[in-house]
Amino acid sequence: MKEPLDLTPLTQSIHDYLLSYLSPFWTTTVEWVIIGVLLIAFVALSVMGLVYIERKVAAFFQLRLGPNRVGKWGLLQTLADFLKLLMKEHITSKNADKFLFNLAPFIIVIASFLAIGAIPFALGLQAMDINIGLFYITAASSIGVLGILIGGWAGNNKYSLIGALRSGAQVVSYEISAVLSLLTIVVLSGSLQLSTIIESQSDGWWIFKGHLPVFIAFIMFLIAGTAETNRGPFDLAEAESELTAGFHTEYSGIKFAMFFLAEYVNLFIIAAVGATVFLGGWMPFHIGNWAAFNEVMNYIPPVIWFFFKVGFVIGLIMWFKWTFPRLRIDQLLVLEWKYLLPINLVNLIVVAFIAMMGWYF
Amino acid sequence: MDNESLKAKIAQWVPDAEFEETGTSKAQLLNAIITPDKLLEVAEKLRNEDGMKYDFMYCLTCVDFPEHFMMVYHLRSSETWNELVLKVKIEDKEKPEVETLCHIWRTAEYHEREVYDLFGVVFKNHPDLRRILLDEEWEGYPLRKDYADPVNMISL
Amino acid sequence: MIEEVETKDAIKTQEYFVNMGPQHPSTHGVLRLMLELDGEIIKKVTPHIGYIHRSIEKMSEKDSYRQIVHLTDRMDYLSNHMNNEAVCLLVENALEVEVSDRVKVIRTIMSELTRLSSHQLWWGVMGMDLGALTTFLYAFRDREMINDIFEETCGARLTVNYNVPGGVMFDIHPNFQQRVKDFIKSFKTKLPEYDDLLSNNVIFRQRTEGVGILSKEDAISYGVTGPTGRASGFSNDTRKHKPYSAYDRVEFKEILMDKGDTFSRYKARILEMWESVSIIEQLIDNIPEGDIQEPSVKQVIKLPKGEFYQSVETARGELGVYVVSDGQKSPYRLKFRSPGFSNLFVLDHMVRGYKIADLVAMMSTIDLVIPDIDR
Amino acid sequence: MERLIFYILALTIILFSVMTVTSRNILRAAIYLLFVLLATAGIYFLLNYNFLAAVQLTVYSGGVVVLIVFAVLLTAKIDHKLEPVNKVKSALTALLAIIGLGAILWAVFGYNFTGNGMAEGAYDVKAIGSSLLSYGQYGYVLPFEVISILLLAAMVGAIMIAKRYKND
Repeated sequence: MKEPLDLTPLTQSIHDYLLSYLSPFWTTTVEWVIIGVLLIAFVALSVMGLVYIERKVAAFFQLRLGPNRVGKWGLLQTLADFLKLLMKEHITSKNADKFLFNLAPFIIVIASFLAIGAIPFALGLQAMDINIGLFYITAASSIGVLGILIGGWAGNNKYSLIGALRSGAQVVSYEISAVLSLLTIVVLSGSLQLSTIIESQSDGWWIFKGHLPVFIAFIMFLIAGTAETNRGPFDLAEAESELTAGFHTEYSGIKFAMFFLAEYVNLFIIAAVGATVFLGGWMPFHIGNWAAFNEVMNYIPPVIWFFFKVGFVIGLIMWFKWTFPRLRIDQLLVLEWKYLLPINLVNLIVVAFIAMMGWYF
Repeated sequence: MDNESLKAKIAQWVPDAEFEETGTSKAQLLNAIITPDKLLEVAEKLRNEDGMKYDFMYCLTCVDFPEHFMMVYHLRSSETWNELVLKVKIEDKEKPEVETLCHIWRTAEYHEREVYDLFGVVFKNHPDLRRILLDEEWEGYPLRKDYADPVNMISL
Repeated sequence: MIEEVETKDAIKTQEYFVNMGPQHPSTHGVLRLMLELDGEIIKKVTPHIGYIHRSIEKMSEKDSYRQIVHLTDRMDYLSNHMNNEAVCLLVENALEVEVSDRVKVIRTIMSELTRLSSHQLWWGVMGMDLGALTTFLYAFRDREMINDIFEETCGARLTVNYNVPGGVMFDIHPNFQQRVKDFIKSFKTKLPEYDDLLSNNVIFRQRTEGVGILSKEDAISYGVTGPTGRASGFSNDTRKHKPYSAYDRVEFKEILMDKGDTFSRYKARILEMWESVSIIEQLIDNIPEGDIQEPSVKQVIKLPKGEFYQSVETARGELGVYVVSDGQKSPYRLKFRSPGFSNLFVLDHMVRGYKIADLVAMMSTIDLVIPDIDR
Repeated sequence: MERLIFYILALTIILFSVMTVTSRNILRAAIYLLFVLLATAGIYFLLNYNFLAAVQLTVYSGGVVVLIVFAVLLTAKIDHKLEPVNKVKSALTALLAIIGLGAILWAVFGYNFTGNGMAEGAYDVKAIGSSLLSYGQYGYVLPFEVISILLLAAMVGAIMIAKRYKND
């Protein structure tokens, strides 16, 4: 049977090559720079891609064509928009708290960059594979809400303030559900390390192996993840029909672009975590003992598998956004505290029982 | 209740009321013209008296005649769809004043503000008598016939 | 700006004011609402209007009756045809002129098409106000067909100016009947789609049901007409009670609801679209022959001395035209009783104690068109 | 390399600690505190205590600071400034802080630290989990449960206080 393409030798050889020329201190430094540049380039490109896809998806749902003028099929539209945002004037209102106002976009972007470092893109292609990877991602992304909170406050605009308060209440509550639904898989695989979680799915993804409880956990994770990224139908923090643009009403130009960037990075992270934990990360799709079929699947490189799954989850989340009306703030909190949280707790106990009895495949 | 008995009833309440019929030959509307001091009493009776129940005021406006202001209240009963036009003749053109009806028909509150804004008729006991369409600083009352705005008005 | 209110349990809570508008996505124009908020809960709403006041009533005192018809397009631009019709009917009634049956039927069909197009736009915007952005384009897809029909027959898509005193401006386009029938056929398949997308959505139901209840008494007292009032059980359909044009020869139901909440107001309009479709279906196949303009109406119209009132049912409610004529070629005083003006001011009464998001939903179900309010 | 990063983190902690207590804008103080906590998490990462570092990030940065900021958003206005502390007070406080620092340094340098023989490196989450819930020797189940009940009591109390004011 063909082994999945392992990228560890590649990274190892780069490391050895650098080490042969430089001292260990400089090797580490150069590696950091390489990883940083690669991640930033990847994020910039993937966000542009995501914005383009989002527009096309929206257009598909709304019987439109979407961007189709700049570049082939409008592919360069997002680049053009990005350049436009880059060149726009930075407007800071007179009564704003300037330090915090300018700090907020950075906090939110840095938080999402911290989290993306631990995402396993393929076998051996992961910036850091720490033993508490999943915990680390949730921890890092929990800082992001601070950016929304202080950004909404510092602009000295009442719409922003309401948006920030809504967002704070929302993200803090839904984080619990997101973490609890992820915990089901931690219980089953017995590890927080992302590479181990993926390894545990080599004979089947958890969503298939774990029966109904894991499927429920996946649904819960999708709902909580959508809410955590402030996307429709949970986009109360922005709610353009109520609060014009919510917490980023006062932002313009590149600072607005950073909020925009962070939103899509967070979307990517949520989808990547969901794909890694529930859908087997870069693991190919296998069916029982169909050897020939499995062999063919193995020929598709892990990176493609990973992005395919991430794309699937992102597609689901976009589907929500473009069909559902928005919830009201009290309904949002009722949904979390009265429905999702109890279901998740019971579900976690059920999964723990299943894991104890070994009733999964 | 037909127009004749309605006329008799109102004449009973307000002996000096004048009556006229307006509209086309197909659709006649009874107009009852009374003085401002009787307005509140008549309005309350029209709203509450059995057999009348003019509970829907569908139009409230004012007309600036050369000698007087005429407040025009179009009333309708939401059950029988009977209609009546109640008019109040305000003789004092310098300081037009009339009682507010906004506690009888809630819709009157905003229509009265509009009349105040455009005609300058002051409604006594109105809870919130401010200009509604124009600026607070606007001078004059544009729908009066003698209103002239030399800067912005294009006269034909 | 911020007012500190001492509450009895000695916790200081701040009530604060938020200006919603005059530039705001969900006020649908230049309406300014001053909200008095306690957190997210609305304590008071003060509407400020007049940002698009064009003194149509004053202008009318200088214009001839034929000119006034054109001004009315610009009031409630979504009920343009019905507004024209109101003035034309008033002039015809005052002159005691009877228009031909053909004109009556054409006017009725056009009015109902206008009502449909207005309700479609409302439906799209309602979804958008609640965060379902897709509805807007679905509604515009269907509205486009009506606009095309208008364009072909009237030469304009929005400000159609199709009615003139004594008839209509042109005869209908030869394609008119076929295109209307095509539209009706396709729209009957699209209306259930509206229900699938929005009316039956769980979130939408949660957001609208039992929210913003307006009782029948309040609806009457506040003079709330149109579907907004009928959702509270206030029977106020001018088409039923004082039929004009061809409404006395068609069968249709007046949609009456009893709950008076946001969802009833929504549902009333959806059902009203079905009624409009049925009215058009009854008339489209038998448009009688006849003059399209009554020859006895002269170019310069002078109304007899007197006072006249004519009301029509627009998409928003009862539009009344009150004219005091002194026998000249222009009215001595003309007053438009616009439905939006009365409907807007019930907002404060309805919304107290609800949240900002509910305010937006209620505002959509009142279906405000700001030029109609300001005139 | 590690030494360099340590110095950067240490400097950040000292700098922002001072800024936290001297800032007159309450929300800025909260944000400076966030930087202190983040740098502390960085030091834990440097020591390979990944679990503790992630806990620091979740509980302090993502939890405590968010709550502080939330409370500030609900109560403070943007132009609200704290009153400046008078000079005698700040001098006294500085003196106390220096004495405290001296005491800690004296204690740290005076104690002869010896290695406990445990292997350096990442600690297993499993080991932390089982010792947290074990009731044998060095088991933490009693403190764990006591703290849980304390937190529950605090939560119920908070809800009761909030409820009572609402009903009045």
